[in-house]
Amino acid sequence: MDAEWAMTGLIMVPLAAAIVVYVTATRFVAAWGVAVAMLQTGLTFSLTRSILQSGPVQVPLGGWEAPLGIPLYADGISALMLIMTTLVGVTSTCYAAAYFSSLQRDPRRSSSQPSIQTFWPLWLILWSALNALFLSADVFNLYVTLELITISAVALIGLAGKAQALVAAIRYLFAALMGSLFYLLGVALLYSTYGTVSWHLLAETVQPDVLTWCAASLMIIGLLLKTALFPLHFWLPAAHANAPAPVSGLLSGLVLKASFFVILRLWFYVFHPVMPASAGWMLSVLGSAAILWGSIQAIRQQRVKLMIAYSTVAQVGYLFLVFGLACEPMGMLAWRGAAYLAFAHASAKAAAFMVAGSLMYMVGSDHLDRWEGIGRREPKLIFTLALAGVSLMGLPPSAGFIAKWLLLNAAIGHGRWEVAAVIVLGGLLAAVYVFRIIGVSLSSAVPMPEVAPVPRMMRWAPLVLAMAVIVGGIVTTEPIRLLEIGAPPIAAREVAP
Amino acid sequence: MNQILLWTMLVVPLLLAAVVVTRADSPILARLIAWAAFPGVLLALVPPFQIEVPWLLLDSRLGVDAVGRVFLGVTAALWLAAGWYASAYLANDARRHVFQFFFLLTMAGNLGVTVAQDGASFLAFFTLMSLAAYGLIIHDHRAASTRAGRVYLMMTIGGEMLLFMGLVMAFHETGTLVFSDLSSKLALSPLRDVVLGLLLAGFGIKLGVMPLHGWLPMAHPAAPTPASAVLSGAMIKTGLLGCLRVLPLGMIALPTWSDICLVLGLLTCLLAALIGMTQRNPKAVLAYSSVSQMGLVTVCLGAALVKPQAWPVIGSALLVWVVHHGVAKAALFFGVGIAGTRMPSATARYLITAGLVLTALSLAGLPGTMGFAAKTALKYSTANLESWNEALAWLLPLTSVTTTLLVSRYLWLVWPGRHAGHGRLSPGMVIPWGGLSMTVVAGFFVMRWQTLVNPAWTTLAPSDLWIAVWPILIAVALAGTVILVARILPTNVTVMLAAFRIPEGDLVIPLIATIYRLRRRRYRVTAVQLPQRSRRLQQALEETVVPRLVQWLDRMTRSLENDLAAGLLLVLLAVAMLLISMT
Amino acid sequence: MTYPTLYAICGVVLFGIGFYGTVFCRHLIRKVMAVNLMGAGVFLVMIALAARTPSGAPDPIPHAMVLTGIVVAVSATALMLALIRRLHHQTGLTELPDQMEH
Amino acid sequence: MTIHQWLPLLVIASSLIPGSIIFFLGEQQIKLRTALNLAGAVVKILLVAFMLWGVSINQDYQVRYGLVEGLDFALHADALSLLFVSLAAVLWLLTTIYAIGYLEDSPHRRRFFGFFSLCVTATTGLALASNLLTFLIFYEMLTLTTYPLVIHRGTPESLRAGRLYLLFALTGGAILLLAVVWLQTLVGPVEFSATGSLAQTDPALYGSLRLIFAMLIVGFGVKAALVPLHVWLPQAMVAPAPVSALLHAVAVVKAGAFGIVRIVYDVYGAEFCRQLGVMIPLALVAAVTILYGSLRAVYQEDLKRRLAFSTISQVSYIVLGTAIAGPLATTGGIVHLVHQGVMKITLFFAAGNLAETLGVKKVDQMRGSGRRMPVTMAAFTIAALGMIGIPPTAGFVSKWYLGIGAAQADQWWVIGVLVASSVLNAIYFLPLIYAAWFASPPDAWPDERPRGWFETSPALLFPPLITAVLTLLLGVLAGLPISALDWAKLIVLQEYAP
Amino acid sequence: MTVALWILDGLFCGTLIWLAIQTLISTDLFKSVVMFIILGLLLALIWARLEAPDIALAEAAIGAGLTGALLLTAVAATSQPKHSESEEDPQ
Repeated sequence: MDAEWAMTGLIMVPLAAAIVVYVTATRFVAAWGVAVAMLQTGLTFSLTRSILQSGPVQVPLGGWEAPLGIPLYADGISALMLIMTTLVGVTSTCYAAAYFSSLQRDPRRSSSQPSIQTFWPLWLILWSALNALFLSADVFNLYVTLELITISAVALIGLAGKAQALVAAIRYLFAALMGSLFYLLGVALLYSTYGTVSWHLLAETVQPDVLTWCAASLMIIGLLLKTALFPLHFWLPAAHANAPAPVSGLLSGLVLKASFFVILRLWFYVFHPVMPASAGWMLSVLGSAAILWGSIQAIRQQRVKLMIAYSTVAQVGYLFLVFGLACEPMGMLAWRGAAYLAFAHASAKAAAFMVAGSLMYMVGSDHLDRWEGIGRREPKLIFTLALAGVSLMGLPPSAGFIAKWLLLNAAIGHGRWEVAAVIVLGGLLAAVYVFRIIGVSLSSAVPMPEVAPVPRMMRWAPLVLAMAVIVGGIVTTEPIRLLEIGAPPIAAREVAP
Repeated sequence: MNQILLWTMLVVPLLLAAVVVTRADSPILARLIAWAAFPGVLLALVPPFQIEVPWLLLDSRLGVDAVGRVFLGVTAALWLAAGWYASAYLANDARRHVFQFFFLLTMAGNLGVTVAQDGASFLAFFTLMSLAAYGLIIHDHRAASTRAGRVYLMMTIGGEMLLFMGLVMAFHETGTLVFSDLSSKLALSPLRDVVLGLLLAGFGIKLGVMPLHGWLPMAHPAAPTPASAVLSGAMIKTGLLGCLRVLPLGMIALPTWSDICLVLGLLTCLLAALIGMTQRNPKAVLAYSSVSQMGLVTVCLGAALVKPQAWPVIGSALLVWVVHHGVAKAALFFGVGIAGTRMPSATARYLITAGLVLTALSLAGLPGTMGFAAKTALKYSTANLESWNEALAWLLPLTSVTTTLLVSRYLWLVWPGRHAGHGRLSPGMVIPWGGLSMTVVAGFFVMRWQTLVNPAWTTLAPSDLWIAVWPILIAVALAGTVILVARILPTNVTVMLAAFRIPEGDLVIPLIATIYRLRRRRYRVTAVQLPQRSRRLQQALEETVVPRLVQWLDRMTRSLENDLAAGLLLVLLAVAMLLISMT
Repeated sequence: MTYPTLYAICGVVLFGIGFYGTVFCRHLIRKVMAVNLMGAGVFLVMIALAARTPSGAPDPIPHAMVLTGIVVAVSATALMLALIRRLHHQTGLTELPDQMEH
Repeated sequence: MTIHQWLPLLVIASSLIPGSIIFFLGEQQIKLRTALNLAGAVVKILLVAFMLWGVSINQDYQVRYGLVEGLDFALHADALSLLFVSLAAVLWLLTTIYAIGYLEDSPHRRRFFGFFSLCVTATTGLALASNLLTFLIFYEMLTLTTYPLVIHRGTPESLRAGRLYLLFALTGGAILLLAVVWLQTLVGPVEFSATGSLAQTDPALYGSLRLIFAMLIVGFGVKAALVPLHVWLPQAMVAPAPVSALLHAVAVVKAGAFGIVRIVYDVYGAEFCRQLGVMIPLALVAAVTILYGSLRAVYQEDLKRRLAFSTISQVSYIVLGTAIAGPLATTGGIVHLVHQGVMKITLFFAAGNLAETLGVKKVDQMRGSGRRMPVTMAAFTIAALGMIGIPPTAGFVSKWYLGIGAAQADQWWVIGVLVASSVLNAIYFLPLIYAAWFASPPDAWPDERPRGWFETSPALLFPPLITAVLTLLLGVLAGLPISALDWAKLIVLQEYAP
Repeated sequence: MTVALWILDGLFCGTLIWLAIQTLISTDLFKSVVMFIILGLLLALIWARLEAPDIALAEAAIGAGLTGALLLTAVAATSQPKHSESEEDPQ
């Protein structure tokens, strides 16, 4: 199949399905979702193969070239992000299908729970928008897709319908919109200066002047807000923790990665030559703070989903370390590490949220003390959580380990001991909260808890995802080679002060 | 053939021990156990040989050499006798198999020691013997036995460690563990004195040389009689064998070591005899006698160390000592058991009394017994030790006096018929005892045909006779005086005197008490206070540090994670980023 | 200075006011309006800068972008208001609770 | 890939696959699970035996797989790894049999045996690792797979112990990770080579290398329970006996000790270590650990705690042997790797038997246990004597080589340490032996269970018996060409080859 | 001409900002919404002034019209107190 078809398909298939599902209000809505998932898998596979074979692909959508048309562009990192989206998306789809059908069958629950009819279109739109974002070749398209993602994500949180979820969703929406508008203001400034929104063209012409710096600052800060980098993470824990079971994983795994991906694109492909290393360093410092703050808060939580959500705050911090480390001679390591960590975190975190969702479904709460001894009843789920935890802690063999190894290698290679220490410390703190859950769940101090039955798919989907994380720590050559394709030029410059 | 005999000797007791564990109780087994040491006797008769056993331990050498042969012969014979004796002595003991188990293990170790030709296997057999003997010592589980066992174990382990250190260093210095090379190379090594110090101390514990003798007077009385016999007769000799194996005897003079040996030897001999005389348990008396006799052996060693050229003479003198003391002491211990039984007839009593007196006096050097040969050999060995001549001239006869007094004390305590006996006198006990008692005399005459033994020692020249006899006479006179005086003195004085007793194990007793007190104290410190301290730390953490931290985090969370703060931070960050970019 | 620049500056000021409102207003509907003000500010900047071309004819691309932007803004506003109404329906709240309720 | 490349993987897979399958079996499929477990263990032993034979005829078994550039997953069977693998394989089989008996009718056996197999997998991988990275991977895997075993009972105290274990192990792992990465940035990927690979380093880096060495030692020292990183070990005693047995004898502590051996000999190289001056401090730490562990053991009332402190002390023998350097001491250290394993596992088996059959957990409850359980206590006695270093047990051989090694290196004080430790060992083991055999038994045992024909169930009885016999044989037959000692000498020969 | 246009531009800008501020600080929520709608209409004028008539149309229809309608209904919906404590006034 052609790469162009694959790219178009990745965006259009879920979109079309969303429309069909919404309009026809079919009863077999889950089947549509699964069908889309299968198609997406094939498309992603084909696109990845094509990129591996023949390098980055650029396609003008609808035949118009930039600046008028909407060009699509796929290189190694977009392919990796697409793989990530597909992996998490497919498993989430299966999980959601089981979750909602089980809800429908259970009369006690269906009244208070979100309707299946709204979930599917929203999720398919989100999926489409994510794919579109990863394939975007201009900064305005990035804005539009970001907004689409935000709106569908917020709507998905709102599905939960409880007051807590609504408050979280509203807060998230305000934050996200504010971030988008900051970004858009930056886009406006950039366009007025350089007359283009294609980031390829911008990369060629960008100059170090005040307006560019203003634009860069506005865009990046806006995106930081959407990515929930400390200290702008205030909206995240509640939003992710209160979302319905299949949604939390998507939010933490994919939605955050979207805005992070935009930052990566802008920073390394556009602003890298004009931004001083110290600006990148500032982001790294914030990242380090995020790691510590998020981990500590995660440890302090009493609700498992909140714990996992705060863990996301910490993991996002890891992603931002790359900006301070991406300079010669170790820059490539850091870049690969961050990209791979995005992938690893998406899978691991989605798996963790799915497990939390399943157990919450069974027990009726995600309060840790209600989970006492649950691991004796549901060993597979806790095992899955542990596997995901392995990656979050950065322990081998897992994708998280490979990523953290690369980051650590870069940090030490630059003599950045404080960063290295934070990376390691973050892993340890992660161990504290992961094992806090596992420890409680394996406790035999209480009689074995009685739980509601849960569909088999809600056990298997997270396990598959968690296994993927482990496999990602073993089969690494291909993904890392993928990241070489269209990798940004990491300029040779000195390490920040 | 010799090899087969050697392996039979080593393995048979171990196999039997393994069978005994299952509590099999058959007459055949009992017979076998009694005969278990027999291959050892046979092996002592074969010509010297040596085999290499590379797979055993650290490249072992086993074999019989001229010196080892004598040790082996005595040891095997004593174990054989003890085996017979034990089968009768313990016939009615319900925990017979326990005794037999340890008996066999100890035997295997003891026989093994005599054929071990390298340090590692020597140490292995030595340890097997020492540890298994613990089971013999505490066999009857009386409080005294248990305490004796504990002291014995402590000192054994201590000795073990000294030997370990010594051998490690010896190996480092010489590069070999084979005794024949080791001793000659050790003579030339710079660390010789340290190594010898460690090894001699280690062997000295087994040998019971003062001040390392503490365990001996406690353990020997505690063990059942057949065990005491081999403990005293055979096992403590392994200490001597060890010394012979490692000391560069006949090669160089080591005057310092010689002085140490002589002083300690003489001290041991005299003091042990004096302390022994205060004992009331005949076995304790015998134990002190052993200590005392080993003092004389040490004197011989000291002589050999100062006069290497005289080593052939001294060496054979030592062997004579080994044979003599082994046989006589075992016989005396057996005698304790026999004298305590109900005598079937007056004839039997007279015969037994005669046997006891004869053996006892042999120890004192009565002419016509092996003791005489030993005494004479000692005199020959210590002749012409320049600086020591004068001292030895009156000290050695003095030791004869004390020895005689000591055996008199023994005879006094066991004199058949003085106490109402209990238990039947069984032939199983009498025959080994009688055999050994007769050997005391017969051995003397056998020695005359032995090329090993200097003919001068076994000639009964009148001058020698006199020299041998007068100390005995003096001692007998003294003993008589003491008895008379005791009769004359008012009763309350006798009682007072009798109350004066040195406990078995003399010096060791206060030492052990101190150790225990210290340990109990230390236990209180570590076991009780440490947890308390850590609990206090934990409490401090939980009650102040953690809550404060949590409070601070709560405050931080409140002030950071809200809409307003986020909005302000957003602006702040944007401005910061811009400023950073522009600088 | 040309007049589009004036409008551009005005747009930035509007953005700032909107930002202020988004952060400091308590009532959710007012917050919604504030966000829209921010958006309006951005659009103003875009259009103003598009009008600043040397040829005189305005650049069409920002117009397209702003059109898209307005559509996006309206859908976002609709979603916001829907959520707010639902929140009010459930709890009677019209403001976000101060304390983070996880 | 040829069979020579497959073999190391197969050795690992022989426990990984049964372990993984067990998770998916039902809790009640006992027969199938047992069969799988035993089959895996037997296959592993066979494979290891085959590999031993291969290595002895100079066959090279290695496999390499690139993860990221400069990050290779590599396995290689050299003499040292085979020594450890053989130990792990043999003891795994015995422990599995023991565990089957021990955990009869207890809940969550599926989880237990699954993680048990994974734990052995990690140990095997660790042994076969041919570079630091691979080692690290299995080291962390070991931490993770032992955690469920430590908290197996799920009681509050076992959870606490698990937390402590993790705290130490993961922190150690983190420091290790830092050190490994740092080392890699300085000198490139670190492969284990027979005589160390850092000797050619630029002298300007010596300071960093020293620091890295210290970090590596801390990282491994946590598992090897070097003082003051030992705190977790006595707490981990709450785990079931087979776990303690495996933890103390093969898996966890040994992994740490093995790591230190690898670092000193195969990464830095003994000669280079001496040049850096890091050996003496290491030896001092080991010596302190030996004495401290023994001292604390004396005061423990709980049998398993006493054994735990004994482990702390004994494992440092290995470290000490490593740190003294010199062929003889190294031999002693390496051979103790095996000997301590065999002896300690015997002790834990025996302690487990006491607890399981008689309910005896405290030292003072052991009175007369020898009469009730003679075989168990005989095994215990032999192993305890071995710990003291009484000839002709295995312990003596190790101690002997450590001693003469110390003499060879002119580190005379080490002999003092060895002797002191032996004395302390005697002080805390001999009273137990005495109580077991010579003291009279109580009227009723705390929690006695009828066990039929044998003194306890055969699955509990034979493993300690076998290891006790091994303890003796390893000592008595130390000179035999297939003994652990001989193998250790071979390793050392390669190490110190010109 | 230029001056008049400048005055007009100034007036537009001033009014815009005044309306924006009024929208946010007005005590009455309903009044705020009205101000916001007026602001939308003014923006439409400004779009026209900036030679963007397409945007002007869109703004008038969507920005001011649709948004205004949505806001008004939302205000109406949320001003009915559900619980006793839910008092409407932000001040």
